Amino acid sequence: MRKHEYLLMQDISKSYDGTQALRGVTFSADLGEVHAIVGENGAGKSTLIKILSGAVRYDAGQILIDGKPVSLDSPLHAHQAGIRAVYQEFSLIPHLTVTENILLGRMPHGKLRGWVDWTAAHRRAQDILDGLGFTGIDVRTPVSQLSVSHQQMVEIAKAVAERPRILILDEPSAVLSQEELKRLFALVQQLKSASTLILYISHRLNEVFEIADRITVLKDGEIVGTVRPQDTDEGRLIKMMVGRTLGEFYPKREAKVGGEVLAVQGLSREGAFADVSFSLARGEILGMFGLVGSGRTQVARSIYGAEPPDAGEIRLEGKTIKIRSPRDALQLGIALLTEDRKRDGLVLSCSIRDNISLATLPEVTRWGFLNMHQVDARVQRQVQELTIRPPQIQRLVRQLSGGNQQKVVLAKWLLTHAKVLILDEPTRGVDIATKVDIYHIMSDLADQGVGILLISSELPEILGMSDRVLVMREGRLVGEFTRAQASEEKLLACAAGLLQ
Amino acid sequence: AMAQGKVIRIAMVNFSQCCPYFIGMDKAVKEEAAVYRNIEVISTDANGDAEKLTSDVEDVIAKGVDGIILSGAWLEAAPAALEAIEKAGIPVVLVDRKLKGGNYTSWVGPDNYGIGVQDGQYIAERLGGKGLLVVLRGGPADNSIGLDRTNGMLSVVQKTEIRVEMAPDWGGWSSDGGYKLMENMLAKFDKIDAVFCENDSMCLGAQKAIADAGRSDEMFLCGVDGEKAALVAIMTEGSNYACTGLNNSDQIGRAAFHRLMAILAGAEPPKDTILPSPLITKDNVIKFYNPDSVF
Amino acid sequence: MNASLSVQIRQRLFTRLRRRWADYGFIVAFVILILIAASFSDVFFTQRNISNLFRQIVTNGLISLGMLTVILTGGIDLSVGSIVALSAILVSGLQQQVPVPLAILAAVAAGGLVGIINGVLVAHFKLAPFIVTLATMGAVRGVVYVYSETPQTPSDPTFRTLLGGFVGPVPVAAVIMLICFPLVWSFLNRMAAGRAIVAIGGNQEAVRLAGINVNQHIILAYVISGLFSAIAGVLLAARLGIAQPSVGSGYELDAIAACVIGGAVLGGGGGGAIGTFGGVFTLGLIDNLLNMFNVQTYYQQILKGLIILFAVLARRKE
Amino acid sequence: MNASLSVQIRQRLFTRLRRRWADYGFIVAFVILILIAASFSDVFFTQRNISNLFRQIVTNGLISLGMLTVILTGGIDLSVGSIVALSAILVSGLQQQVPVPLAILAAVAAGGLVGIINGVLVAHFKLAPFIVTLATMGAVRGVVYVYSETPQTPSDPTFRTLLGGFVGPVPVAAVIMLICFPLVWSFLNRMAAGRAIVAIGGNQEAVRLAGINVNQHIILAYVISGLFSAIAGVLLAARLGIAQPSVGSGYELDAIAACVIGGAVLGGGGGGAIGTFGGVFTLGLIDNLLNMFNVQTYYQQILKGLIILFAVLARRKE
Ligand SMILES: Nc1ncnc2c1ncn2[C@@H]1O[C@H](COP(=O)(O)OP(=O)(O)OP(=O)(O)O)[C@@H](O)[C@H]1O
Ligand SMILES: Nc1ncnc2c1ncn2[C@@H]1O[C@H](COP(=O)(O)OP(=O)(O)OP(=O)(O)O)[C@@H](O)[C@H]1O
Ligand SMILES: [Mg+2]
Ligand SMILES: [Mg+2]
Repeated sequence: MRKHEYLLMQDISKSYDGTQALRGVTFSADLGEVHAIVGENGAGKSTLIKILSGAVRYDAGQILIDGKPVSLDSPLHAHQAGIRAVYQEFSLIPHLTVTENILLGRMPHGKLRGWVDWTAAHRRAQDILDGLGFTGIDVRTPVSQLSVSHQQMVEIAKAVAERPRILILDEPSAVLSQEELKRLFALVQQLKSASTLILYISHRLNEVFEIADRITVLKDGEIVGTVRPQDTDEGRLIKMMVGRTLGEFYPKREAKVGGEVLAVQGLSREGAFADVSFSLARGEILGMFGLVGSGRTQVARSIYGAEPPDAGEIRLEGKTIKIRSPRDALQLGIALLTEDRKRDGLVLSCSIRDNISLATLPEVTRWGFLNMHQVDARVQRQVQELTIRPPQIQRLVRQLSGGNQQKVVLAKWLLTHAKVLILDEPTRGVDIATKVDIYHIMSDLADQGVGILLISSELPEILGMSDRVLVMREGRLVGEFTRAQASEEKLLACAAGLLQ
Repeated sequence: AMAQGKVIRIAMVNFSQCCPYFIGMDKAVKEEAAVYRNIEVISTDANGDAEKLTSDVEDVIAKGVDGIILSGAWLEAAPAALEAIEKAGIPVVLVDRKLKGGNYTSWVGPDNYGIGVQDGQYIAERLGGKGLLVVLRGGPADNSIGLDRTNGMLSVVQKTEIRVEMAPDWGGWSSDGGYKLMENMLAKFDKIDAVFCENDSMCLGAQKAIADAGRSDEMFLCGVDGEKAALVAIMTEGSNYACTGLNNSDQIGRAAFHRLMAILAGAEPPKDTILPSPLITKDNVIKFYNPDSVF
Repeated sequence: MNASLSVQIRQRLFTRLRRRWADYGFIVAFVILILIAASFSDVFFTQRNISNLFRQIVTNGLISLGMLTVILTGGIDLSVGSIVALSAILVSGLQQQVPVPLAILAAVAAGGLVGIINGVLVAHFKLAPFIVTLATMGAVRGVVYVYSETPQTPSDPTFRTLLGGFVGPVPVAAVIMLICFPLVWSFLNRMAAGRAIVAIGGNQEAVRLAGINVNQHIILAYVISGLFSAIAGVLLAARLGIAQPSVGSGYELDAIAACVIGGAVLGGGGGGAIGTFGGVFTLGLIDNLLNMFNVQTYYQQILKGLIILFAVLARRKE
Repeated sequence: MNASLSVQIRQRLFTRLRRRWADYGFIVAFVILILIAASFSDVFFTQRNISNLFRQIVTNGLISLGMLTVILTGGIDLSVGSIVALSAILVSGLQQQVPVPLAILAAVAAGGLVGIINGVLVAHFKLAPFIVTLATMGAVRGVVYVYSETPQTPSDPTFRTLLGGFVGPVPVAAVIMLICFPLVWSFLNRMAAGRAIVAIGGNQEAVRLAGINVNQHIILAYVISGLFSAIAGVLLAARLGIAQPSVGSGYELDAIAACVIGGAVLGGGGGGAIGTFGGVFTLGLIDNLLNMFNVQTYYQQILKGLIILFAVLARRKE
């Protein structure tokens, strides 16, 4: 054993525009280990790893690699030090191909330096994806045309391609489904045995317990402690993160399922899904499970009028309705929380207040003028209920941590008081404590008679929350399970097409 | 006599300083003023914007000038500016452009219509009353300087059998504009006998276009202004640049300065003074050529 | 505990100050300009000159308000200068046939109409705003010339004295403009439609999914721009006492510059009425000062460029 | 299995066709224009007119190439027109003192220098490209007038005959421009620096995180723009045989229009050399046709606006 660990970050402090994100954090990790970093939203996890990867500069402290102080003041220096990161927010260039995104900055050149050898580049990119077992991605398509999970795989491929010494994964699993997650874990194990240091950030504690060798807990920009998974359990870890124990994870509730509120009959859209029929009752939480690209998001978008379906019928409370735009849907009482918060959910350049109030402006408007007191009161309530931090409603959403951004989107849709609430991956990137809060809110809404369609790739969430589960595969509904029937194995098998 | 130590401030308010013609005028005023130790000239440039011109007039009045020389270039009228000057009770000498709608103290400038007539006569005579004449205009449509010149020329030419073809687009008073218009006209017509341009800059461009098409011997050109480069072109042996009408901005500028000084001294000036604009051809060009002039 | 609280408060104050500085920091650049002006020129602070200054910024002020609204949606409006000419020539020409109020109405409506055309082409046909408004800029200018090749003089004397005149020492046009700024501010900050416009520039898709009719709001923005440009044209005709068909060319650049100096982000995602006023005022001040100091024309252009750079450097964020 | 494969292939072909159509669909709009031209005008297809057409698009073609590069980074360059004037007047003025090649070098270098200034202000000082280049547009124009108020005539006759002349029926300047397009195409598509520039406009932060020096590449883009504008200025001086200090004003709008008609997205994220060539050619063709058909100026402006709209409608993505 060496005397020192490979990576040592000493007394690191960082403040953004008045927010103290990190306060004298000292953190160390060694090669050949998977070191998880956990903590609440806004705890400073992303900030810590961004400092390590040269993406942001720190105010004070020192970083030592292999015992030697290094200056990581640009991404290039970090790359040269063998550090690569998959960031929480996508860092892809939408209109460029998969190949270029993977090989950005190190495209292979031919005989002449500076000239790109495209044939070699595409081959390289394909090889990298194949080597990682990420299939089904055409390297020549622009990444803007990929689904989020495929985009995430491109991100991972980009980071891993160079065989880094330190690989940082900031919530890589948030947009992956089971299948790809397994592939990712296999990859992590493989890198670990090749003595790579992997820093793994996640809000899914089961994952953390599965792959981490050590777990460091951050809270309010400070280290609470580092533990080994075998020395602790979920409850104790949560206590370290949150400062208290959490009550019931998934609220126990007596589903008071009422009459049908939404029904979909033979819904189809060319190239996305076909012949989807199901019904949702008042007070019911209907889970929808499926593998990546199985078409759940597309179904939700069609119901909501974001991309109207080609065929099929939608009934709301027994009446056949025609939805041509999201506006129609909202007016009828259907709301959709979109899956990709940055692309479809948030106006990053606007404040928390603007974002939360955006979908419900007409409710607080008289003669075209907004009642600012009312707006502020409503927004404040949501901010408190969902513990959005920092709780300053004037703050630009761009400056929030990922999880808090997700809460802002959720808050916006909760304000609509819809009869039918479609939640597409609602807890993506949200910390454990808030997740529990959200589950309780969902449960309360259901109790009030709201019909909830919950789309999620997180099996425990689907199983814990749903009264009934639908499974989609390749654009079709392939299974339906009651709460009692559903189990992790069955759902997975069904989604993979192994069960009829 | 003026009191000892008194400084006379005058303003040279320009609508535009785009082109040598107007730059030359501005320079001439400044040069004349520089002879006197106690005369200060404030010069402004409105960049071709009528509103900025009015603002500039307001600004120099606020600065307390004793008199204004106003070069309106292709501006048709500036009632607000003239009214402001009138209200301030100071004299204004208009140069080159006689602005409509509003009172001015005195005007010094050329007779654009007359210059056109002169060119027209030359063209009609040299063509013997027939042939194809191409006309290049500067534009835009509300620019009556160009209109006057063309109409003056047409008043003569239309009495003959000469066929007139106007280029459909404006040349923007510049060589590159003239070049492009001529290029298109050359493509359209196989035989052109003469070219008239509303100013020399456009004609200089057109001359290049004709030369590039290898058709220099086919036609001759007539411009207006007496720009230095045009005089050189006329002087050049075997050149097809035939004539231009002198519109000497230097002379106009100097005359305007002295007119304003006379007014400030209490002289009662004639309302309008037309400066002579002789026709320049290769026979008399040497008289007008001054290698040191700006324009 | 107490110490940390006071630190926190101090920190927060500091943050706020810093943010304000970024937002309005150019005010300093600006106060410096004014101080220089006041100390070197005895004319600058005369009532006459201040009144001039305000009159001179009316046109750009009004156009910039419309431009700001369009820029906030992520667009741009190059047709403003042509709309100024259209409305100026219409209001002058029409008052020979109809009563002045009607002529004004027609002129302003014409501006709104061009706005609708711009808006529909941008919103419904998803064409690039730059190209759409470049095309209408040319087309409208053509229409202006077709309507009248020669300058039009407003025939009604009250038109000029009323709109081109003064209330005490204050120009009427400046009063109108000064009223419009808080109006646009409230529209953008306190009205649902205004908030939607601001959000559209940040993320059009998110706004659409929030159940807001994006196209309608984009059209609205262009109509606002058309209306303000048309009002500017009417006031310009009243001020100058003449409307040339060639007036207003190049005004788009001034307006865009005012917005951007005031913090607007081309492509959407930033900007406001207060900042834009600062931008308009800065540009007007620069012109006024350069005249006051009798800077040589060519050097004026160079200096103006440098001052603009200085002004934006001073308000640079970060 | 087999059937599905063929379906897949067919689908991919179709997608690709559709994409091509969106990218180059305006070629159709364009062929229609040419057909109209050919059938109604007997002059259009004369060698002389075609040669004219190519000569007329040289200036805009070269400037647009630089503009495209800047637009791809998400910027804009308004100073191109002033750079044209600067280089035209320098190359004409300097050749009275130094040999022609040196004069050309100096003129082109001056363009590059302005590009460096623009680039540094945009990249390092994080100022809005619109404001930076608006400021340099004014400042450089001022410098041009300070250098020479009067038009400069290139004194060396070979300068004109060489660069302003013809190779057979083909203008030398057109040849130079036609060479530049594939050059820029390869730069943008085949060279690492070009790809970085394209990427920067899509997501600057991502490029930075990939360890690429973003600032350097932004500066490079502005330098390229400066150089191409300067080359355009040199060729213009050679073609006209005279360089006026006022030349080039308004050229920026033509260049931006050409890029956007050719599919470039202001703010970055789309555009290429082939499309830009289409844009340049379309604009040149419109001008040429309107003149060939002897359309009156005002109607020309209106028609030109409409045709531009038609051209972009034809190439609209969806
Ligand atoms: N660009 C920024 N400007 C201002 N504040 C910021 C910025 N980025 C992050 N912050 C603040 O810094 C703190 C730490 O944020 P960070 O992104 O590191 O949290 P995190 O632990 O990754 O949270 P999450 O789990 O939600 O991703 C938060 O309070 C956040 O609001
Ligand atoms: N913008 C797009 N352009 C092209 N194809 C798309 C686009 N969005 C989705 N798709 C494709 O449509 C199919 C359905 O994707 P969808 O996102 O609905 O799946 P999902 O079940 O929600 O899975 P995920 O877990 O990825 O959200 C996938 O094959 C995906 O690649
Ligand atoms: Mg984070
Ligand atoms: Mg999905």
